[in-house]
Amino acid sequence: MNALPATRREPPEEANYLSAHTLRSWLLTTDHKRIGLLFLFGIIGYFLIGTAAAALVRLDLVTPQGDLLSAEMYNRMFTLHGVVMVWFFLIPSIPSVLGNFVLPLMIGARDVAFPRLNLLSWYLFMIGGGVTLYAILAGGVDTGWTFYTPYSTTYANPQVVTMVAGIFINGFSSILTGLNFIITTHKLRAPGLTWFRLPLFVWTLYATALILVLATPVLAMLLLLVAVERFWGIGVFDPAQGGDPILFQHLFWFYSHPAVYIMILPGMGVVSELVTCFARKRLFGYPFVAGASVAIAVLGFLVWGHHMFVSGQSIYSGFVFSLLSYMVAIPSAIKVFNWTATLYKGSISFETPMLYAIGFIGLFTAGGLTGLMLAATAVDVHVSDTYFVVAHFHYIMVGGMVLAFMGGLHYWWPKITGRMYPDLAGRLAAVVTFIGFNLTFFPQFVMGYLGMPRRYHSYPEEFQFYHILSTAGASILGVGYLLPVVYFLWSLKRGKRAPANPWDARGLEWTVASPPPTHNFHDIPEGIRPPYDYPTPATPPFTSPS
Amino acid sequence: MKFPLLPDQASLGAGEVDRLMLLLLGVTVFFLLVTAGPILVFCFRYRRGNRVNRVLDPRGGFRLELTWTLIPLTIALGLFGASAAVYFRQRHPPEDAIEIHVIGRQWMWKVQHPQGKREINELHLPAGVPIKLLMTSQDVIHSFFIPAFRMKQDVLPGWLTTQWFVPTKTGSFPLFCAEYCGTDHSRMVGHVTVMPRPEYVQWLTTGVQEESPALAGERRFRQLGCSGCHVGQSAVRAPALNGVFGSVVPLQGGRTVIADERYLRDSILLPNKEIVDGYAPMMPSYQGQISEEELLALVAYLKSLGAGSAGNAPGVAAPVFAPASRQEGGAP
Amino acid sequence: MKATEPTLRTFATVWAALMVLLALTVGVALFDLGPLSLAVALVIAVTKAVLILLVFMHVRYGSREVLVFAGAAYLWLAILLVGTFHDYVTRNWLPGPPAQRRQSSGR
Amino acid sequence: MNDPGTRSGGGAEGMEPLHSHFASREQQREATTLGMWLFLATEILFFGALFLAYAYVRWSFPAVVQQASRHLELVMGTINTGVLLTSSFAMAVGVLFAEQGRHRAAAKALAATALMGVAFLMIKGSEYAAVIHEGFLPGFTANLEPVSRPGGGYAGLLSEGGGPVPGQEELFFWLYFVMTGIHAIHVAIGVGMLTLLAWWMRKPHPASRASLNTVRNAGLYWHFVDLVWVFLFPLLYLAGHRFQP
Repeated sequence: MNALPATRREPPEEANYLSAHTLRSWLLTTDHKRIGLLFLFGIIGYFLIGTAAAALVRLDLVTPQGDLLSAEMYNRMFTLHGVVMVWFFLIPSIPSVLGNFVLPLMIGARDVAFPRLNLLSWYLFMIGGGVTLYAILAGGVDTGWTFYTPYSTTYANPQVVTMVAGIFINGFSSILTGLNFIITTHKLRAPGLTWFRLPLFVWTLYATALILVLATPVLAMLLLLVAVERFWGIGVFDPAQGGDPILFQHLFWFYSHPAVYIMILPGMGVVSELVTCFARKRLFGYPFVAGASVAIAVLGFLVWGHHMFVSGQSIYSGFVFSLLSYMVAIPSAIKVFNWTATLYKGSISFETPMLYAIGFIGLFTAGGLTGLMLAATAVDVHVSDTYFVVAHFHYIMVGGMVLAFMGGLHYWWPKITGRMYPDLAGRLAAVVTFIGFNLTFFPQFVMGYLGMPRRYHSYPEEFQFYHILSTAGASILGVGYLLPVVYFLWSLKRGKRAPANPWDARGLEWTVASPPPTHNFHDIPEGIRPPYDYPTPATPPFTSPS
Repeated sequence: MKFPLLPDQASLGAGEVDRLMLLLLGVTVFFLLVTAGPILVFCFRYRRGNRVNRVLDPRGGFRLELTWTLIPLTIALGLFGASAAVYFRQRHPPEDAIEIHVIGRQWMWKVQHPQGKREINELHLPAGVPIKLLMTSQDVIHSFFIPAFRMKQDVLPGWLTTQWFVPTKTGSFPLFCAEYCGTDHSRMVGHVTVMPRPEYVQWLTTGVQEESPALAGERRFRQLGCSGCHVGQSAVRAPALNGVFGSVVPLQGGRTVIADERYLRDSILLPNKEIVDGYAPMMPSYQGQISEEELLALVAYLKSLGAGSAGNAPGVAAPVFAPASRQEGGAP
Repeated sequence: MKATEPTLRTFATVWAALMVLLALTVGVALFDLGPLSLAVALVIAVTKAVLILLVFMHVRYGSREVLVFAGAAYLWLAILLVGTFHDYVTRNWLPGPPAQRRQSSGR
Repeated sequence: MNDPGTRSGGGAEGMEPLHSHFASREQQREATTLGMWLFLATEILFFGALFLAYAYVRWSFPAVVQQASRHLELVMGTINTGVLLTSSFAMAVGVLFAEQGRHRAAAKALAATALMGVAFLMIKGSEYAAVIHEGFLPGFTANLEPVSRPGGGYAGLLSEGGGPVPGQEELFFWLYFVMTGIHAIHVAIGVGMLTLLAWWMRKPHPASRASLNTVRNAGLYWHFVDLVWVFLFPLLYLAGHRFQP
């Protein structure tokens, strides 16, 4: 994404944030839009590494005895897939790429509250990624992305400390992004832009930032304790000393369950934007959807024990966590119902972002409901640590988060690059991704309930049929991911030049040119309209309780 | 290539879990219909350019929100109640269950029956009799998982976990390790063979005769010198162990704990973790001197000491615990 | 919220109070109060912390948002501690059948 | 800090250059203070995980924690707490002077705070030496040779007096070294920051690099470090009663 040569027949662009092309203007930028792009390059790279590891795992699982990889290499691959996807793609992607780019524009600010910390966040992300890559190249880690002790502290190979250091550094990148978003949303809103006139994407980014700031430090300390225990040989997780491996799991899941809400909440925000724009209609029940976002962030901190029903945790804690896990499902249900109601009596068009949004709603609902099955302690005893769980969280992560990220990327692509992508190719990619995804992960539900355990390099023959289906689906899904890369790159050179508001959407980010000028707004916008006030026949003006 | 949808229901609990799963599946299908259905209809009916009445009545928003909050809430509470009941039964082993010792170590399962017979990666069970597994690990966390019984429980190093089931269907069912435990995690598998009861009794007598864990435990009890303090009128004041299993033990600092297998095991390895009220913490730790098998054998021996029987085993002092006045109700 | 800005004198009095509390907590800890000793030590520590938070860290003179942010952090710490400890406290409430939980004959 | 985008005015205001993307100094001050408080929230949870580990050890081995806590240097610990509380007082005074525009006095107060921080670290160092000398460093004997631990049992501590046998005390001393170690690192960072600020503030020209917000944030950070010690001290040093009647 370097130079943007003005082709002969198009008029020369007036100066925008992409005009300066020196290396220094990219590596020392404090412009939130450029930092968003820098993050985009980063996560695309890590996404490719993670997908490559997934492809190797899926290919290896085609045969029951697992001929492609040795057991040791297989373990390293699924650990690599887990670590890279969770910390270097799912958590940073929507907040750091789309959020960094769009949040200041949406609230009428010139930049985030602490631009230099924003750049530091990118550097920490890249350094953390570099250290993790070094750990992978220097032999890799075979503990799984969960690093359960005492395996990770006493039995795993020596690279664990390097990878733990990489994730530790990357954690601070998340904290800085979260801190930046909270202060920006609190302090830099344009005058007249009250909380209940903010677009939904800002609400979900705010809720995500709350989790980023409040959960990541516990992970940082946990990883520090793992490293200390590996060096010192003594630690509070070592059962021989009277330590407790379940204490590790408590601290780990205290971070990791809110982390899955870090991954899904921004996706919900993007879908709220897409559904309202392409149905040309106000969001149904705006205060409830906004409240549900924050409710998910807060309740998300109370439910981590449902990962530990069979881990030796007390039965009575199991009841408490199971009940709270059912409670956290309610706000998600409210959101899905409100999206459905938004579509009622709208005038719906099916550009690419809308296809991704509808795909998201369907798959996220399915993923969320299988979550209800896992929250039921009795069923979880049978399906915990099987492919049922793998299918559940991939439905949420890939079916939910990745589709929403793709939808958001297509929706704001004209604003980011000033170029339109070919919509027909986009729709094809969306449909291919949807089909590939379902073929990959639905058989895993069935296989999981049959008892196929997770992280198995070789498995009994009766599961082979489902594994072959899943690998076939994975190849289609791979095609579905490659298509956008092709036409996005194509659009940079020969895409139609994008107008300021290609989708005729409401929102402050569409009032500036695309690509936007370096300082976003010539003068801070006044007279803020209520969010999503699309003109629909005979609709009285929406009076939001501001 | 047969492709079953449900694993065999080979234990009493399996049917219950499957019924609960079908209930949850029903709820999932219901909610999918209630959301995906209207979405597809709206997308078709209200597609752009389709001339249809789009005048919107903005009233009724709050009532609608309330309905689709309360209905999922009640369904969720119902589901929680249903699964909690089944889970409570899943984790309540009956007292008369046959206790089989299971030890997980990196990449194999070692099983020992109460009569002493040992097995590796194999588990032979009588049909129709409640079985309770007493499990611990020698190195990392494993998980003893039998899909046909719908039962799984992590096996922790330094901790004793239990799971129980009543095998009903005879035959051979796969056994897996479900918690990632290293390179050959996927080779830590085996088979559970359920046999009619007489066949099981006959099977127990075949093969090499091993000493039963309780007897081995008693031998080890004397070898390690435990009897020096805990038996008879010895100079050192230590709680007598007759009938200790299952009783409520008052600890220093006012807490009480039920003397279950875990408490007995912890008292041997980590004696100063739960010190009995009124006794000095002077018991040496046997960490590193006792293997997991011997530990389970000692626990079995201690449980055989007058557990439930009123009389004292010859030569074992009367149970000596804190004054009866410190009575608390039985644990909830 | 005391509106007036803190003066040197306020800081000095708070400092003196902290010193007294320090002496108090060390003094109390010399004697064996059983489970009470932990409670007393924590109460004194919390009072010292609140003093530092309100006066030295200007929470009392700053905007309400600062109070919300600081409070949220401690609330989340409480969630972590309580959420983990209801596992440890109830882990030994064994589900054994009633017969198994009979009382052993006392001395 | 002054980067190209700042518009710095004269006088006390000079101490607070306004960055371009903020509408007013008031907005900038609130934003930086809130930002610092959020950072302190992450620190609270960062130490919080350690306090959870402490709570686990104390819940599981109450007798051991009481026994082992008596082997910590109570006198040094008390002095250290006094030093840190006084440094917190000096820090608050420093921020007060900075807000009143009295640069020289503020620089002296900050320097005093940094000095007390150094004193705290030195006392802490000698305390570590004393504890290690008595052989309580987990995994090592008195003269620092590593001990091969079959399962955490090393001769060292307490077994001669018939007290609880080693194994779990290592956990308490492990916690002691990890908690106070991480706290000491935070104190060291604070001392470094404060000496830098004191150096920058001693000459009161408008474009001085130490803006008022930085001094305020340094104050918040230092008070937080003191806050952590306020909880560490009783939990570690005063766990076991010392006075044998």
